[in-house]
Amino acid sequence: MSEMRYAAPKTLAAAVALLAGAQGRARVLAGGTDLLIQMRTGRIKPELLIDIKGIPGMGEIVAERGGYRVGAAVTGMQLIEHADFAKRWPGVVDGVRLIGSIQVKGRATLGGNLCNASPAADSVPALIAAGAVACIAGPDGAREAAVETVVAGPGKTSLAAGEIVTALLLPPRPAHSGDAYLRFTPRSEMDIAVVGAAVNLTLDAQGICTQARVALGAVASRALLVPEAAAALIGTRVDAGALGQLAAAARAASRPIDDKRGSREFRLSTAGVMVCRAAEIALERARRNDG
Amino acid sequence: MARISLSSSLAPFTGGETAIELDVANVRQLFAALGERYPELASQLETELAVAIDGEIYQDALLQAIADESEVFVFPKIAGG
Amino acid sequence: MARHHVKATVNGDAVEFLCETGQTLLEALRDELHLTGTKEGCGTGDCGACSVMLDGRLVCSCLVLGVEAEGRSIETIEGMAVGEELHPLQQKFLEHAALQCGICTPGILIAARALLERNPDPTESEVRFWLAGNLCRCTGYHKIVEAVLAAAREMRAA
Amino acid sequence: MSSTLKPQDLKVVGSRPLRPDGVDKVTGRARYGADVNLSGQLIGKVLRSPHAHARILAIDTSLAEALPGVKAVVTRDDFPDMPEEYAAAGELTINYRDVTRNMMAREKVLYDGHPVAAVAAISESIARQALALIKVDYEVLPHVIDVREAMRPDAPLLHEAQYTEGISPRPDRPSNIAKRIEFSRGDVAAGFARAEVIVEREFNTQPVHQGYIEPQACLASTTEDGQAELWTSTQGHFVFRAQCAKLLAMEVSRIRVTPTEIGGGFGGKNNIYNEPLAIALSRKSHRPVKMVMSREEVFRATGPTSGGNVKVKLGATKDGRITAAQAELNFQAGAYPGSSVAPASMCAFTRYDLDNVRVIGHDVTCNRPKVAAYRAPGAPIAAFAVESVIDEMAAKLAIDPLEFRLKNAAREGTQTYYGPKFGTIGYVETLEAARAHPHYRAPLGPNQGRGVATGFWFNIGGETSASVNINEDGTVALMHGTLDVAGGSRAAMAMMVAEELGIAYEHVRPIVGDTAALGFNFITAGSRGTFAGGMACVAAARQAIERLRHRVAAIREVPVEAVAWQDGCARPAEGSAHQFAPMSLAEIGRVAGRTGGTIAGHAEINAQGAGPGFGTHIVDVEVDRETGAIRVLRYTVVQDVGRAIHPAYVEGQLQGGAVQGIGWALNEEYVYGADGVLQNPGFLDYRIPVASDLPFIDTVIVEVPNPRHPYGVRGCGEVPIIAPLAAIANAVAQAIGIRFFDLPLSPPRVLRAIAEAAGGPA
Repeated sequence: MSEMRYAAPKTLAAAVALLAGAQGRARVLAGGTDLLIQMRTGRIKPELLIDIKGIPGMGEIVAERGGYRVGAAVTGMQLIEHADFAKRWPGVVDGVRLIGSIQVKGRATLGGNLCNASPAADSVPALIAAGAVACIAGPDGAREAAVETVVAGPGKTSLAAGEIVTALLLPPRPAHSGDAYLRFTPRSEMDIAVVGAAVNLTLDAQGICTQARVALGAVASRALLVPEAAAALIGTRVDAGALGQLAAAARAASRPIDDKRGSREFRLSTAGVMVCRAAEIALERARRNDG
Repeated sequence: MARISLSSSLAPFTGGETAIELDVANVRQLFAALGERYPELASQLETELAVAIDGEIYQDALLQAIADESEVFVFPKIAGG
Repeated sequence: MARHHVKATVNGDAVEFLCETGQTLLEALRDELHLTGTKEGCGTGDCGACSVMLDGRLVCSCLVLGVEAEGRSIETIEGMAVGEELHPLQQKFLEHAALQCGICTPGILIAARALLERNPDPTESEVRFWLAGNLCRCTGYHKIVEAVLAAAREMRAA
Repeated sequence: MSSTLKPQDLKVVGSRPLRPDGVDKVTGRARYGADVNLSGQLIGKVLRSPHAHARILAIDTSLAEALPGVKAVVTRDDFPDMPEEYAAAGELTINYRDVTRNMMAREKVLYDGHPVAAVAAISESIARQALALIKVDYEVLPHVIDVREAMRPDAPLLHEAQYTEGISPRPDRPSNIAKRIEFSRGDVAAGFARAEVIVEREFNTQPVHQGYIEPQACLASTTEDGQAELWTSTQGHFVFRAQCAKLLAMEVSRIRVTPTEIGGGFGGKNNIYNEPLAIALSRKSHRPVKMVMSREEVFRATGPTSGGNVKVKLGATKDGRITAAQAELNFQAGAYPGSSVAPASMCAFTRYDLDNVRVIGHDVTCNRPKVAAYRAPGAPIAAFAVESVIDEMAAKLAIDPLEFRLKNAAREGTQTYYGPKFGTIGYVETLEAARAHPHYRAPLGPNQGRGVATGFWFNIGGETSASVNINEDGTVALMHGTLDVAGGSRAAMAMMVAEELGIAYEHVRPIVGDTAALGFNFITAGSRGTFAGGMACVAAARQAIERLRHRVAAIREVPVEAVAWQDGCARPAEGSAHQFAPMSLAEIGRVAGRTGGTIAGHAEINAQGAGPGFGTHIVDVEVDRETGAIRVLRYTVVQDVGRAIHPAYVEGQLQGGAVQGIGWALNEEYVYGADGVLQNPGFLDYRIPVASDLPFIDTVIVEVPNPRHPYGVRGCGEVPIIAPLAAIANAVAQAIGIRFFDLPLSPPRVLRAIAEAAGGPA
């Protein structure tokens, strides 16, 4: 068994070069809250850990293009404590708040929560609903990709060999917009989402929903963007009728499995409940948010 | 003679007998007498059984005196977590 | 195995230790630096017994690599009392019978101190949610929550 | 010893001083199992079965032994086989034939996680590599996990030579049913014939783990002349010494066990696991060997409590008198016989005064870890079933559930169906205190419900030793051998000794002695710690007082009858003709050495006269009808503890026990795959309650003193875990009108039931 090496490159280029050079036997280390557990249980045996936290910008939250650039190594607690970000994207912060304990959020990063590619990752549905874009650097240069396209399946991303997610871009926010993320877990804290639902919507002056994005977690092999669910809200006052359509669309889009955390039928019915409750919170936030 | 009642859980080892009178002066003599009378019970006596003498429970108390006319109940020993 | 030479600050003291890449900060603290006050309950970040402060952040030391501690500042339970003086949380935990077996106590004290540093006047619910990452099997949390609230009151008065 | 003192006479007992182990625990100084280290120590690790049931064809350790840094490897071949031999060791009687096989598999592995080999190496990573190099050839066999399936005649057999005990004539086919026990009283058939209302239900509970936060950890060091020292986290260091000596064929005197601070046990640290392996590895390597379990190992290989299948039938008259009660309890024992079905059967209905009772229990082996004790072993499972049926019966009869229990409550003189008549007990007092509590009348909102349930546990005494040494400055060194498993019994014992000697609590320093320092002590279990430990400490203190009186009589040249002991001083006895200057403990201590030697008192007893404990719980819950989530809104524990030596620590026992019961009721369960492999061996998916799941847990301490204890102690650690399962199920039934018969009450189960009740699929 060859021993595991550790590298903490100071530049993105160096990190990409190390990753590309390792032919899949390296892992990117950000917060490590998933990686260390997978190494401990022997599920993965990397030969090289590439710690990206020392790369300039990776740990920063900056206003950009009217929205935000959140470095891939920004921790959950950093984001939660960023008052203005929390004001703009309360739903994304809802998701981040639910990532493990305070201790775990002190380490866990947004990039890590995305690239670990768990179908139940709490920040991912909220980022998808927010329309966030992942900035990706690789041997062939930089590119951007919608967050919903980054995760391919359980533990699998669409990243090419040597590619690293460097940041997440949150778009500008129109007035009267609000987002929310809710999940169901058996305990009040410390569990993996059995179902997660994120709703991001914008109202016009009359309180009619003009734009909406809805995403679901833990009901398929990866977090889903559900346009049919969004369509149920657009053009409505997000009233009881619309919520009924929303729940139905969410259930129709869900393809859950039976596992130790919940049955298929339970996930189907709870998906509809959570998405409606999230929509009601998002609606309330949109009404209060005058840009 | 002490009046001895055996827990119904011991009936399979005593041919169903659960109430007898014995002339015994302490728990050790009681167990000896029971062991002779019910060979199938012998292996359990000292390690698995407790006795209540006139309402007081005794476990691992072989020398505990049993008075004449005492009411004695023999039943499984108790422990806990 | 080649081991990393790590320099860090623990409870204000400059320390050095050697560790393999796969070794956690928890193992480094306990096995290399012999600071056994920080406990391992699960090794997967689910119980909080290994809670420490890393550059002012509350973390599970079982989810940090020893090599990541290079140049960082770490605070453990061993640094909580100042000389003769127990931290008000430590004192209230004693007075309120907030510990039984005590294996979770160091982690809970570190976590509770981190809470009170950012929120000197937490509600019962805020205390319960902040401490949700610290499992205790003995107390049912009742006296722990009482002790944290009592310590907060005393620290505000001081 | 009998209870003579009244509360008003007491100066120390009943107060709330700080625990002697407290400062060490809040500063990180306290040394637990994994905190003990010796120079030159090796790290020991265990190779465990990946199969639920398999025959071991061959074990090849040669590659592991050849790995640089590996100093010793042990397998079944390093331990003598053991014949059938029963001994009392902790919760239940154990059979050394099984104990040695559970420690290290011999012919077969019987559960996922069963040890098959162990290595000692110079580092943890080398030890792990060594495990990967051990080759084990298995013949995988069909397995059985569920207790009902295991009882079927066609179920896979764990033990080919196991014939059901307790059936005469002896059965002619082997079975997974290791034992059948039956308790009966009166005529059940006649009782049911007289019944006007009958309720009959079947219940199932899942195995749950004790969930102590400190994984098992030990350190062994042996010498070339055959001595062994062992440091371990245990509930009974003397019992561990006895078992190690047996399994390793060593003389007891050659093993010295020093108990470390214990990071929780709850019954799960009554049994040896790695200890004999560590000693064997140390003997082979001539180095100290430290073995610390991972959390995954704790879940896969250490004792949960049984899962149970319980059938209950209850008959009553319309005016609320129970005429007959019948139950069948089928308990998982895990890989080897010896579940808690016997005590569970004995306390299933024991809270009630019944003429006609029949309880049948089955002890069933299946391919899970051998069960261990867990706080009132078995009683919560039986009480979940019985107290649910009691509640349903009360509802059918339109009688208040506490009133119904009061109508049928066991009282002093009640003849139990398992054994003795009850002496002084406080069940009725707890029911009345619960009925009078404001919680019982507080208003409830929509989807909210209130449930009550009650619990009984026997409590025990057992072998206990203590020494009280009067120091030269008059302070006291108290050494006892019944471990403080964290409930605070060190404080309680020091308080009782201070009370006896008439000195301040702070002047008594209690420590737990190792196995070389005191006579034998039974494990701390059965709520015996403060009861039996206290009896020994009080007896030792009283012996010291006698010796103090004789010494003062000699010093003051008066007859011993002239010397009385009062408020920490030897004084002239009331009305005595012999007057003399009183001597304080400090003065006596100062001259003791020069007047015949230091003064001490000792007691080595087998404590008898344990007092049964009863509790009544009230809980309010709210059910989310859309998700099936249950929230505990309010909880009150009422319990008769005899007397609370240290009320704050008693409250801690009541609160902690109740919350363990809440976890059992709501979320805790083992999830096995079709392959018989445990799928949730960690705190992420084995969900014990977290702080944000719970409200404050109110406690009401009822004190009906145990006349057989000098301070009236009954013991209190186990009763509080018994009632919560049924109390919560009863509260849910009131909230949504649906009764649950299976635990845990996890959201998917609750939501499905709500949907079915509404006549549709979830």
